[in-house]
Amino acid sequence: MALSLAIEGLDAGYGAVKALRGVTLHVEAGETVALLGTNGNGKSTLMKCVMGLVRPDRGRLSLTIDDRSHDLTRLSPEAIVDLGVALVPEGRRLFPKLTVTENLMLGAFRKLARSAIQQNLALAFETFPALKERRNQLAGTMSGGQQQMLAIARALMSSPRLLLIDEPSVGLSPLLVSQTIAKIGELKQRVGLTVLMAEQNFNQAIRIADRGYIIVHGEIAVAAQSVDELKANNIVKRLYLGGVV
Amino acid sequence: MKRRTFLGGAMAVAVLGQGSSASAQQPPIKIGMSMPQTGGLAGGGKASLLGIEIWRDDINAKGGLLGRKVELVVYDDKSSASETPAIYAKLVDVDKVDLLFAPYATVPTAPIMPFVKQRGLLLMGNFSFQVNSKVGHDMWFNNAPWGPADSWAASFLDLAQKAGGKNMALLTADQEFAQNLALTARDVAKKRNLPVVFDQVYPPNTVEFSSIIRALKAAKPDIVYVASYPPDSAGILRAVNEIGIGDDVKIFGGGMVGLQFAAVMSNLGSLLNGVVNYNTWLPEKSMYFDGTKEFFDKYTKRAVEAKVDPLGYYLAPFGYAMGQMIEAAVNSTKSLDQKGIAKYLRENEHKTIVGPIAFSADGERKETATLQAQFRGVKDKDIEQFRSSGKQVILFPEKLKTGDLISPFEAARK
Amino acid sequence: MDLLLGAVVLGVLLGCFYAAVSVGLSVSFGLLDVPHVAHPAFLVLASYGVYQLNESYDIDPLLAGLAITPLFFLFGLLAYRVYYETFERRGSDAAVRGIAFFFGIAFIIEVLIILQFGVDQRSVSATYIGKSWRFGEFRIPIRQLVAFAVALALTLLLAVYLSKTFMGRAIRAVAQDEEALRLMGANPVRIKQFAFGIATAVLGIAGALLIIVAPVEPTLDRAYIGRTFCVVVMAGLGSISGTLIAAIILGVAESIVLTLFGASWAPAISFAMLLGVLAVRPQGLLGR
Amino acid sequence: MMKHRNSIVFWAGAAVFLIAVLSMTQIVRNEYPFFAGYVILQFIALAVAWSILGGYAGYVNFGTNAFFGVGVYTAVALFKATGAPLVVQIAAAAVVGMTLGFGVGLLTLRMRGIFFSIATIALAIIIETFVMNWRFVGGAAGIQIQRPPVMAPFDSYVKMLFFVQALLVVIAVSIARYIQNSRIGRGLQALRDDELAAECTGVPTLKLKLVACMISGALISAAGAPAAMYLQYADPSSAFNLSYSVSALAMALIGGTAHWIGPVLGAILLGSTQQLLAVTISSEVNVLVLGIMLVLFVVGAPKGIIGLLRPRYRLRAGGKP
Amino acid sequence: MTPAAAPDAPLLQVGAITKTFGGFTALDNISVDIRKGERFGLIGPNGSGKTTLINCISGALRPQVGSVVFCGEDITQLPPHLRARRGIARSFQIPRPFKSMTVLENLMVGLDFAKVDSSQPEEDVAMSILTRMGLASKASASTDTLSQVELRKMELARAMAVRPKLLISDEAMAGLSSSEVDEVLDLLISLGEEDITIIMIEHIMQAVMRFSERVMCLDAGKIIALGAPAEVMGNKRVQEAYLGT
Repeated sequence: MALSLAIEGLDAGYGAVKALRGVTLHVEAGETVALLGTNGNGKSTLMKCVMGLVRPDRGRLSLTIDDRSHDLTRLSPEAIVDLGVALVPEGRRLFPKLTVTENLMLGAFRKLARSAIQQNLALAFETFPALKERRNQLAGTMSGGQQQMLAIARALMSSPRLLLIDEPSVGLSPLLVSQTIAKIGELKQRVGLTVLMAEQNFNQAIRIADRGYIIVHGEIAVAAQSVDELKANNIVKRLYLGGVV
Repeated sequence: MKRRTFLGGAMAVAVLGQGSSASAQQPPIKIGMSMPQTGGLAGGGKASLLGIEIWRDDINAKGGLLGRKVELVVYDDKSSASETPAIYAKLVDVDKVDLLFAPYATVPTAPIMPFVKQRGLLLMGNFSFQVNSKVGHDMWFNNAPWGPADSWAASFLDLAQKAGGKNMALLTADQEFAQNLALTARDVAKKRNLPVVFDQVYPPNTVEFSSIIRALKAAKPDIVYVASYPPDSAGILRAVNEIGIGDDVKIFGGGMVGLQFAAVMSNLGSLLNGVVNYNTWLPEKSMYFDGTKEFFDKYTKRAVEAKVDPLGYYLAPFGYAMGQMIEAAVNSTKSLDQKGIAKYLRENEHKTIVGPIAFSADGERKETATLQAQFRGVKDKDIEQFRSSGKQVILFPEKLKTGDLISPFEAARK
Repeated sequence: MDLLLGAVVLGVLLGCFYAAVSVGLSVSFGLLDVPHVAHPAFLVLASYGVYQLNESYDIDPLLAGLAITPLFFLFGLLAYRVYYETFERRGSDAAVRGIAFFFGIAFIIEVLIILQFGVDQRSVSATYIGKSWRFGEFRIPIRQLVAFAVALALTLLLAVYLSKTFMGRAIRAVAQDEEALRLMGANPVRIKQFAFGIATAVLGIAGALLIIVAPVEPTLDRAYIGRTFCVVVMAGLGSISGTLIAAIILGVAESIVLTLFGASWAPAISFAMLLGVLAVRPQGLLGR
Repeated sequence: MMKHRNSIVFWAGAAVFLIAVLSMTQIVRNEYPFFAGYVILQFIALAVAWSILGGYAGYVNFGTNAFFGVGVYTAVALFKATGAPLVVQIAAAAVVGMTLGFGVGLLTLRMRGIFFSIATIALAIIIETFVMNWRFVGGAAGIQIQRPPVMAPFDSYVKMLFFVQALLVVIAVSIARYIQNSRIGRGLQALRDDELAAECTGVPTLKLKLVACMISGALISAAGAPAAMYLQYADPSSAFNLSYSVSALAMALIGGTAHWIGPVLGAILLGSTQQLLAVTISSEVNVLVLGIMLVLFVVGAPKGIIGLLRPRYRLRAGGKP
Repeated sequence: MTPAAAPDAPLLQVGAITKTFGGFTALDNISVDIRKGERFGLIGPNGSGKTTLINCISGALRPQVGSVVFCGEDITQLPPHLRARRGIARSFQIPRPFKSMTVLENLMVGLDFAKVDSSQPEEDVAMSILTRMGLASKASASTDTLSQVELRKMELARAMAVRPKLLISDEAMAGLSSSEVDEVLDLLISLGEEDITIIMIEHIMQAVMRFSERVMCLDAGKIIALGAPAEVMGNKRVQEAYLGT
């Protein structure tokens, strides 16, 4: 099954704020692509553009599935979810007063997703056993790591083929960050997902990424073809650590 | 939308009447009033107004007053005291009406009493209660049959004591009229050494009376005097029926507003049986006077169209009577001089469709003609049954009496 | 003691009835943040609808209530759409102007009722109205038992709906995080519109209970603005179980004060309770 | 300079208005305009007073009827107990209203948005219940009041009340205008826009809200006080009528709340429409008109009449352009 | 009692602050002294507690444990406006202008309430601040017509209107282009030269490096490094926090 995401010359923002300037980027089927950069550089906006939550001012955003191309700039988020795209948002955005199970069930809100609900639930609980133990707990009362697991599991409930993950490491301890990233890698192998992951944690992200982009001030500063190329690039350190080291 | 055409129609009739009249050169005699047409008092206000309008049409058919057509100028006071001062100022100073009628009920009337007194204007009262007691206006005449302030409670307690009542429970609404009744009831009870074993005031908008009735029942009274407003009257009777009131109770009722209105009566149906309550007019033999039957023939026809109370016993004939008294006074004094009219009204007894009316110095009836009647043999869901006699047997006053009290209350309910 | 027990029992019955008339508001105001001061006006309108069906076709009031729910559902969809397009979407001041808007709607409904039905109070007839159940000396009105049972069923049904169905969960979720819900492929506006429809549809039954418990008149809604908002706020916004608990507390408190201390203080007591809750625990008893 | 000139224009206008009102009471013999005018002036005072808290600070007070009723009953109680003259009644009502505003503010101003509104509804009902149970002022049965003789230069009490209410309007408007042009107004506007940002910019938000609540309450109670003498009758359900709350809110919103002239225009428009309807259509359509006007204005003119007149009305009329 | 006027006493002393939300510890025993006139950089990954810390300093939040001492006075229990009057001003991560006012009026709020005695008319003072900030031409513009960078500057200008001793800038450069970042940075540096102490929260490391005399790095509510910029950036734990392990 061929699926690819192509973004070309994307400009987007909120009113007076320009968050993305001429972003060009592509993700091929089965790849894990990292979108690197510190906070406030436009990573989240790009994710929201793909989901249809933010309408770009200019540029192309197309998803090709089995040779059929879909112009995402014209589709509603509902339709985009139906195409098999899911986003794990920054800050997890769980429904804190709903239980774990209820959060998961909401992940399968679309009619198309409901048929596979039992399988997906089983998959989620198998991948994240902690969630199964806590299935009747309110999401808001869980620890950060568990919440991040739940956010990923919830996104899986819609049977996505392209999974967008926005900053999975936020607010987690290094150990948990490492575990979360590993889980994403594991899932990808297991379900055959295509993954676009925005992350500021460089070293963790490149553990599972095939290749990556670095975004600075809303522009793609580096488009690296491999992880090694990323590691070698000086801009990373300049960007992250202000040029020291 | 019907309602609007009715009101528009009422004004149009007034204008047309003027134009087609033979005495077109003579300006009409204008009678001004406010009437509650929205808000809590609107039901009564509309029925009362229809009675007055029937009188207007009758008098105009007879050629008017002093050869001039009669025209009504009516404004809506929204059942509120704060609206009437401006309305009556407009009626007097702008519309230059010749005569004033008061709006239905006490609250909208109270604020205009000082105004008419100060201006020296005649005001025909319309079912308000003791509004003149503090003002002392000598050109005020209330059409209601209340009579002296304490006669109301006195007549009920007379009946109760005759039936063997030894102590009293009072249940009253926290609103102006009911509180005035409660006040006199407490006084009368004190004078007669009747202990008051239960005395509760409930707030407007009380939804559920079961709790209150349970508490009342627990006090084991044998006279239950209730002064309530329409929405509550129904609630109280329902609760009494459901919770029960105990076999001790000799007599129940007295001052329940609402049990005079067709909608409430037909809805409560058999729940009404046994209740002794005040009333003003009833289709009993003793209540028919000259013109009474003709009035109700006309009223019944027009009430449907006007969406007002289909029976109209409570207020409408007194609205008509108010007109009749004015008619008599103007025709005898041959003028619109208000002092003259007032003098005539004070000094004479007036024949009306609700019987002879004579006033005492305070402008209230010399003698009370407030009926105390007991509901008997009422069936459910039937408005028409109330048109026949015997459903509400008049126990008081003596002159109009058509039967005797059945006591105790539980026995009368069967 | 007997008297107190009776007051508590009747208070619980009354409380469940309060829950039924408030539970729709608990969704529309509690979950959706719509300052729906016209809620009681819709309630009274429903009562008149029930009255009309009962009067003309002799349909049982509860069935009549059920019969008008689809109509009220559509009515709710429409009302929310108008509110959304004119206020929520434009953002600023939505709450203040929304209140004024709904007051306007309430007045319009009042007048339409007066034009159609007149100002007299109306009530319905049914076999269970006017009878009572006896336990020795103790008697409970059957209409109250009916209202109690239906109110309880209605509230529980709504609670189950909100926790066990896709739509219900989405309705609770939309109150917590609209954008996250979009990510699930749900359109929050449509969810909210649907929820408002449900909240209004529930009024069909609640309106039937209102007119079963006591007669209605066109301006009765004003008496219920305070009561319903009191229950919903005390409950904690949007909590259905909280609504039931708060309504029962209100009912019992009113009933006890009515029985033991004198009725004229009852309204002050219930609103003092509301103020107390607002001052001490602004998020209500259970909170969303 | 601008500010200074504006002030001169304003005070000149106020003086002309009061002189016009006074000469009207001396010249016009027909009393009706004074009755109707009194009611309209009362609504102007209420709407302006309401908007000090509801408009400038954005805290929607539903308890206008509570403050109004408290004004009425302060006057009634004082008059019954001591026969105090009108001026004393009004001053006392203002003091009681201010005290109530302080209490209400302390209790409720920490609540946000609609919770504040609901709390004020609750307070109104509680206070009304107290008055209903207060036998000294007649309780639920209401009380009739005998006016004292009228004072020169007036020949009728209603004319005097009309002038007094006009004076109250001038006082309310000048206070509203002063607040609007002072740093208090700027602070209120800032906290309406963003309470935290205002706090961090040095605005003592709670104190300002309290001040606004007290001034608003004092003015509403003062505007209500003469109603006792106007009606010569008081009963709780009329004095605490919810329609005062709805009208004050509706008039302010219809006029626009960004500038003191808004509530004035709204009250004149709605108040005179109501007076006109009361003596023309005179039926339930009356209520319908209020409903429809409310709906039309909040939907069609979000910034009220002044928003229609000047698309971007600025609060600081005196500020540099 | 420490004399407030001691010349080398720190301007701000944060003493062992702990702030928790529910079960989540946002700040864990944070202590730091900031010298008068210092340019202080505050960094850390997303969710590390930076904004919570400055909320505790500016008064928007109160810590459960610990104290905040400003100019020798314990201000831990003071509401924000009293802290503003004592000379603590801030900007917000997401700009919070007073929307119904013009730019000039926004500044007047600060001037009105900050209790600074000045012989000059307020409007002139406000205009001079705007001129400094390069916003003079926008004085009578409504805030919703401002561009992102103008909004950021307006927030700083409004903070300046309080005549602060301590200015806290919360990500004033997020979402700006490179040239705009430089513009704002120059502004902040020039303000620092006027004896105003500045705490700057920033993700853009070059900016932090250029600006700061000292840098503090937070991670998961704890201080992981504090010192000269180069030193902090070279710290292994900081690098791990940013780049991952």
